[in-house]
Amino acid sequence: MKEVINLPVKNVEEEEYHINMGPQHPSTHGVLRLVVSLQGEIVKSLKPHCGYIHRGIEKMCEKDTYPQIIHLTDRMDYLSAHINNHAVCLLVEKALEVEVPERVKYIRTIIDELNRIASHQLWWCSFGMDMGGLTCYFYGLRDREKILDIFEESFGSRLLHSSYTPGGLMMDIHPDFQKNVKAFIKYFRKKIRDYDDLLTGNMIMQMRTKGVGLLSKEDAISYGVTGPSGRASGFSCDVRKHHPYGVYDKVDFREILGTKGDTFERYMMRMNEMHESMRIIEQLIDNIPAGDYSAKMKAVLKLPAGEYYQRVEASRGELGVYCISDGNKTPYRMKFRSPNFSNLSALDHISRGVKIADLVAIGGSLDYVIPDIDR
Amino acid sequence: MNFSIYDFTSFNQWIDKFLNDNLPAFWAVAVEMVIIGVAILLFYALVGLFLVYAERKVCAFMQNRVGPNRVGPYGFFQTIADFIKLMLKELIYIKNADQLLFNLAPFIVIIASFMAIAAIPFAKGLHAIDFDIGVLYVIAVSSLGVVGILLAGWSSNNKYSLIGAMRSGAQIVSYELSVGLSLITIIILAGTMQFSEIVEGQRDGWFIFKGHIPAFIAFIIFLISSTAETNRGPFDLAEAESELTAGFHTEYSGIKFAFFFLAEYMNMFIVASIAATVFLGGWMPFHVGSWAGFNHVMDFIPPFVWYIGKTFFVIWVMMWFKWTFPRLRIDQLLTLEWKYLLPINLVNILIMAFIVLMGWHF
Amino acid sequence: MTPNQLMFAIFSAVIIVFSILTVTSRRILRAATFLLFVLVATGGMYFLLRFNFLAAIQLTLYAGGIVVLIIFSILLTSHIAEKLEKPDLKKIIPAFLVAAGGALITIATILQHKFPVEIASGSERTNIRVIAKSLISTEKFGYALPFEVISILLLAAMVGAIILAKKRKD
Amino acid sequence: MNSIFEYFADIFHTVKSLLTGMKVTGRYFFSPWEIVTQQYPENRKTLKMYDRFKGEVIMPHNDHNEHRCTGCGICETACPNGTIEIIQAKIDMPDGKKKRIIDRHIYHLGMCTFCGLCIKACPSDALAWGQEFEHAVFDRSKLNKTLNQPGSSIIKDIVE
Repeated sequence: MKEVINLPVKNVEEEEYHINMGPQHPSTHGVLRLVVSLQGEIVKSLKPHCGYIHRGIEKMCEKDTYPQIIHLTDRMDYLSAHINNHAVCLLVEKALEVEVPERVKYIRTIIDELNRIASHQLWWCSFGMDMGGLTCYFYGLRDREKILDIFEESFGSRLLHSSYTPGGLMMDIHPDFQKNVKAFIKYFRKKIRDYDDLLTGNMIMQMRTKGVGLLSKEDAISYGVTGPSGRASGFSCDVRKHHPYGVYDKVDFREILGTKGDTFERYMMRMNEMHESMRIIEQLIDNIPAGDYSAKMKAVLKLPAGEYYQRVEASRGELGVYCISDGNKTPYRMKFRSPNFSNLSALDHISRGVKIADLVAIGGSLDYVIPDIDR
Repeated sequence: MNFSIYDFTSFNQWIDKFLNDNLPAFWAVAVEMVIIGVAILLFYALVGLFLVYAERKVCAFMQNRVGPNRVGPYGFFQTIADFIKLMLKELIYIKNADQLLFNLAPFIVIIASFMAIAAIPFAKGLHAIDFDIGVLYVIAVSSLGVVGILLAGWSSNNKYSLIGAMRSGAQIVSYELSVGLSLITIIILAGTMQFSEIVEGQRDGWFIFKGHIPAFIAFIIFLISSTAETNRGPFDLAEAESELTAGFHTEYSGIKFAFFFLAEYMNMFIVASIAATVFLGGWMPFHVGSWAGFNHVMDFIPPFVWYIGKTFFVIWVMMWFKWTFPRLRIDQLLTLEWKYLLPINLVNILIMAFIVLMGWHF
Repeated sequence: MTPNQLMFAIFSAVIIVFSILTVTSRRILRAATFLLFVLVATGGMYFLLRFNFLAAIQLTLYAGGIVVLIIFSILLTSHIAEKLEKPDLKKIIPAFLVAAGGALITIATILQHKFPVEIASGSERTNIRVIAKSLISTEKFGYALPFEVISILLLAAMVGAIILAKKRKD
Repeated sequence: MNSIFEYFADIFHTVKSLLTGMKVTGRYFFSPWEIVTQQYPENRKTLKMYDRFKGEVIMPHNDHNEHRCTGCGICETACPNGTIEIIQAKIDMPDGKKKRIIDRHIYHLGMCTFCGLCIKACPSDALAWGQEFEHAVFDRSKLNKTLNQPGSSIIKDIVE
C-alpha cells in the first residue's frame, strides 16, 4: 500500500547542514567566509575560506624599493601598522648592518606599545560587540581616539602612518609627545576600570567564555598560534622576551602566560597586556635620549644578496618577514609570516562542538584581522 | 459635558450619550469602535515612533554619544524620516519563500501587540475594554506574537532566520511561564485580575511597596522575563546581530520590516505598562502615608502623566539592560529560566500567599 | 442586525473558511496557521458569549500553546519546499462521507435544542471569582479533586516525557 | 546544604556583577558632559587639524606665484603607487642652451597612500603636506590635481 501522507522525516536536530558565515557577516570582522556545518546549533566543523581581499602584497613588494615596502606592510594588519613597519625596518637595518640611534629605538618601542594598546582596545570593542554588548564598542573607540590623536600629532595620520623608515623615523616626535602619552596613560588607567566593570566582571560574559574553545599548549604550538591567543594556552612565544628588539631588553615587563587556553584566558591575556604595555611605556617615556631621529642612510638601499629573516611581536602574534635579496634595490622575494593566518587555522580545531554563539566569541577572542590573513 | 484630565469617565459617557441620541444603536456602537480603534492606532504609531527615538537617544547617552541630531531639533524627527524611508523602500521578493506566510507573519506580530494594548488602562476612564480577566487576557494575547516570529523565520527560507525562529520559540514559550507566575504573585495580593480594580487597589500604596519583598522579587522577575519575552537584549537571541545577522527578520525589507520593528517597541511598551499598572500603581499618584501636603501635590499631576512616567521609567530600565549586558547563550537562557527564575518564582508565590493569608501586607 | 450578530457572522465565516482551508492546504505550516485562525476566531466567539475566562484560556492554551507547539515541531522537521501529496479520490470520498455524516449528526442534535431568545444575563455564571472559587472548592460541584488529579496526571506525563527524551540521547 | 549555599551565592555574584556593569552605563547616561562626539559640519570653524596632518600633497607657492619645484622627477620615482606624474617642458635659456623645467606636476590624489616618501625625497623641498581633508567629490577626475599653479615659475635661487 502506498503511503498517502508522506510525512517528512528529515530532522533538523539530527541532520547536518551548512551555513555560510560571511563573506558578509557581522562577526567575521571583514570579508572572511566560514563554511560552518551545524547540527542544530552545534558546530560540527568549519572551513575558513580566505582570499576575498587578497591584494598580492608579497608580489607587490618585489617591484618596490625597501622604503616603499613600508607603506604596504601598513596595510596588512592595519591595527598594528607601526609594528609591521618595524619588522621591515629591522630587517633592512640588520641586512645593511646599520646601527640606529638610541633615540629611534626608544621612540619605536613606545610607539609600538601604544599601537599595541590601540589594537587591543579595538579588539575589546569588537569582542564586546561579538558578545552582544554594543556599548563596549563605543567605550573602546573613545579611548582609542586618544592614542590616534597622539599618532596624528606626531606623524600626521591616524591609522596607517608609514612613519618608520629603514634607519630611523620619517620625522621626529612632536614636542608634546611625552606630555600627551603620560596624560593618556593616566587617563586610560582610569578608564580601563570601565572595561572591567562592563565586560570582564560581567557574569554573563564569564559564563559564556569560561571553558569554551579550549586550545591546549601542544595544539597551540602545532598550529603555530602565537601572540596573546597562543600565550593563553601557556605557549611562551613573546618575541619581545625571546628575541628582543628595540629596547625591550632594557625594560622590565612580564610575559603574561595563561594556563587553560579558553576564550576567557585569551580575553584576559589582552586585558593584561594593555596594563603591561602601559608599564613599558611608563618606563621609557621619560628616558628618551636626545639625538638624531634617523641614522645616515644611502639614498638607494641595496641589500647584500642573501636571505634575511626578522620577527617582531605584533599585537596579534609573531610577525615574521622573510626576504631574499639578489643585491638589487628591490627584494627578489618577500614573505610575511602573518600571525592571523596561523591563528585562524586553529579555529576549526577549537570550535568543534560549541554553539554558534560560542563560535562568534571564539572568533572574537582569536582577534583575526582579515587583510592580514589574505595579504 | 464635564471634561477633566483627572477623570475621563464623564467625558466618555458624554460621547456615548451623544452618539446614542443621534444614531441608531448599531451605528453608535460602530462609530464608537472606530473612534477607539483610530485613537489606539494613533497612540500606537506615535508611541512607536517616539520609542525608537528614545531608544537611540538613551543608548547614545550611555555610550558617550549624542545620538540622532540632524533631522529637526535634537533629531526629534529622525524616526519619522526613517519611517518615510522604510515606506518607500522596495519590498524584496524572496523567490523560494512561502509567500503567503512570509507576508502574513509581520501582521500576526503587530496584531498581537495591538490586541494587547486594548486592555491597558491609561488613566481613570481612559480604558478601551475593562475585562474581569484583564491580566490573563494580556498574557493570552501577547503569546500569539511568537507565532508571527516562527512563521517569519520559517517562511523566509533562510537558515539564519530558521535558527532565529527556533531560538525565539524556545525562549518565549519558557519565559511566558515566568511572566505569568510573577503576575500571579501580585494577583494574589490584589485579589483580582481586572486592571481597573488592580489600579484602584493601589490607592493607598503601590503593590511593590504593599507586598514587601515578594512583590519586589516578583517585579524583578517580571522585568527580566518580560525583557526576554519581547526579544530584547540581553535576550535578543532571535535576532542576535553578531551571530545570525538579523535572525528571523533577515529577509524582510521596507514596511514589512518596519512592522516587526514597531511591534518590538510596542511589545516593550505593553510589558512596561503592565509592569507600571500591576506593580507601580498604574495611573495612581505616588502617596506617602500621612504627608497630606505632599500627597496633594502628587494628586495635582494628571493620572495620564503618572501612567506615562512610570511606563517610560520601566522602558528606560529595559533599555539600560540592553545597552549594558552582553547577550546570553541559548542554554544559559534556558538555565536562567528553569533553574533560577521558575523555582524562585514558585517559592515567591508561596511566600506571598502566606503573607496575604496572615494579613501582613499593608 | 445587532453588532453582536454581525460579529457572530464574521467569526463563523472565519471559522468555516479557515477550517476548510486547514484540511485542504497541502503545505503543512500553512495548515497550522489556518488552524490558528480557527482557534482565535473560536476564542472571539467565546468573548461574544461573555465567557471571558474561557476565551482567554482558549487563546493561551490553543492559540498560544498548542499551535505554537505544532508550528515549532513543523519548524524542526519539515523543509519549506515540501508539499503533501495530493490525496487520491478513493480516500477523499470516504473521508468526505465520514465528515458529512458527523456534521449531519451534530446539526441534527443542535437543531433539536430550543434556544432561548434572550441572552442569559449570566453575570453569576461567568464571573471569574465564581470560577476560581469552584475550581478550588471541595464541596459539591467543587473541582478541587479533579484539579489535583489532573495535576498529578500532568506531572506523570512530564516525567514520562523527560525519561523518553533522555533515553533517546544514549 | 552546600549546594544550596552555592545556588544563592551564584545569584548574588551574578546580580552584583550585573549591577556593576549597569553602574557604568548609568553613570555615563547622567553625565552628558563626557560625550566625545564631534559635531563635524557645525564645528568646521573651530576644527583645527594638527600641524603635521597629512591631508594631501601640495606645492607651496610664494606671493609672486613661485614654487621650488625643478621638475627633476625624484618624487615620481620615489612614489610607490605612481601617484605623481611630472610633465616637463623645454625652454630656451638666454645662453642658447635648452633647459628642462616643470610644465605640470600632476598629483593623483585618488591613488595616494600618504606615505610621505615624495616629500622626504624632494631635494629642493618643493612639496609639503596640506591640511585639507574634505576630499570627497562626485567625479573621480577631480582628484587628479595639478600642483603647480598656472603661470607659476621656479624661485630663482634654486640651483639644480
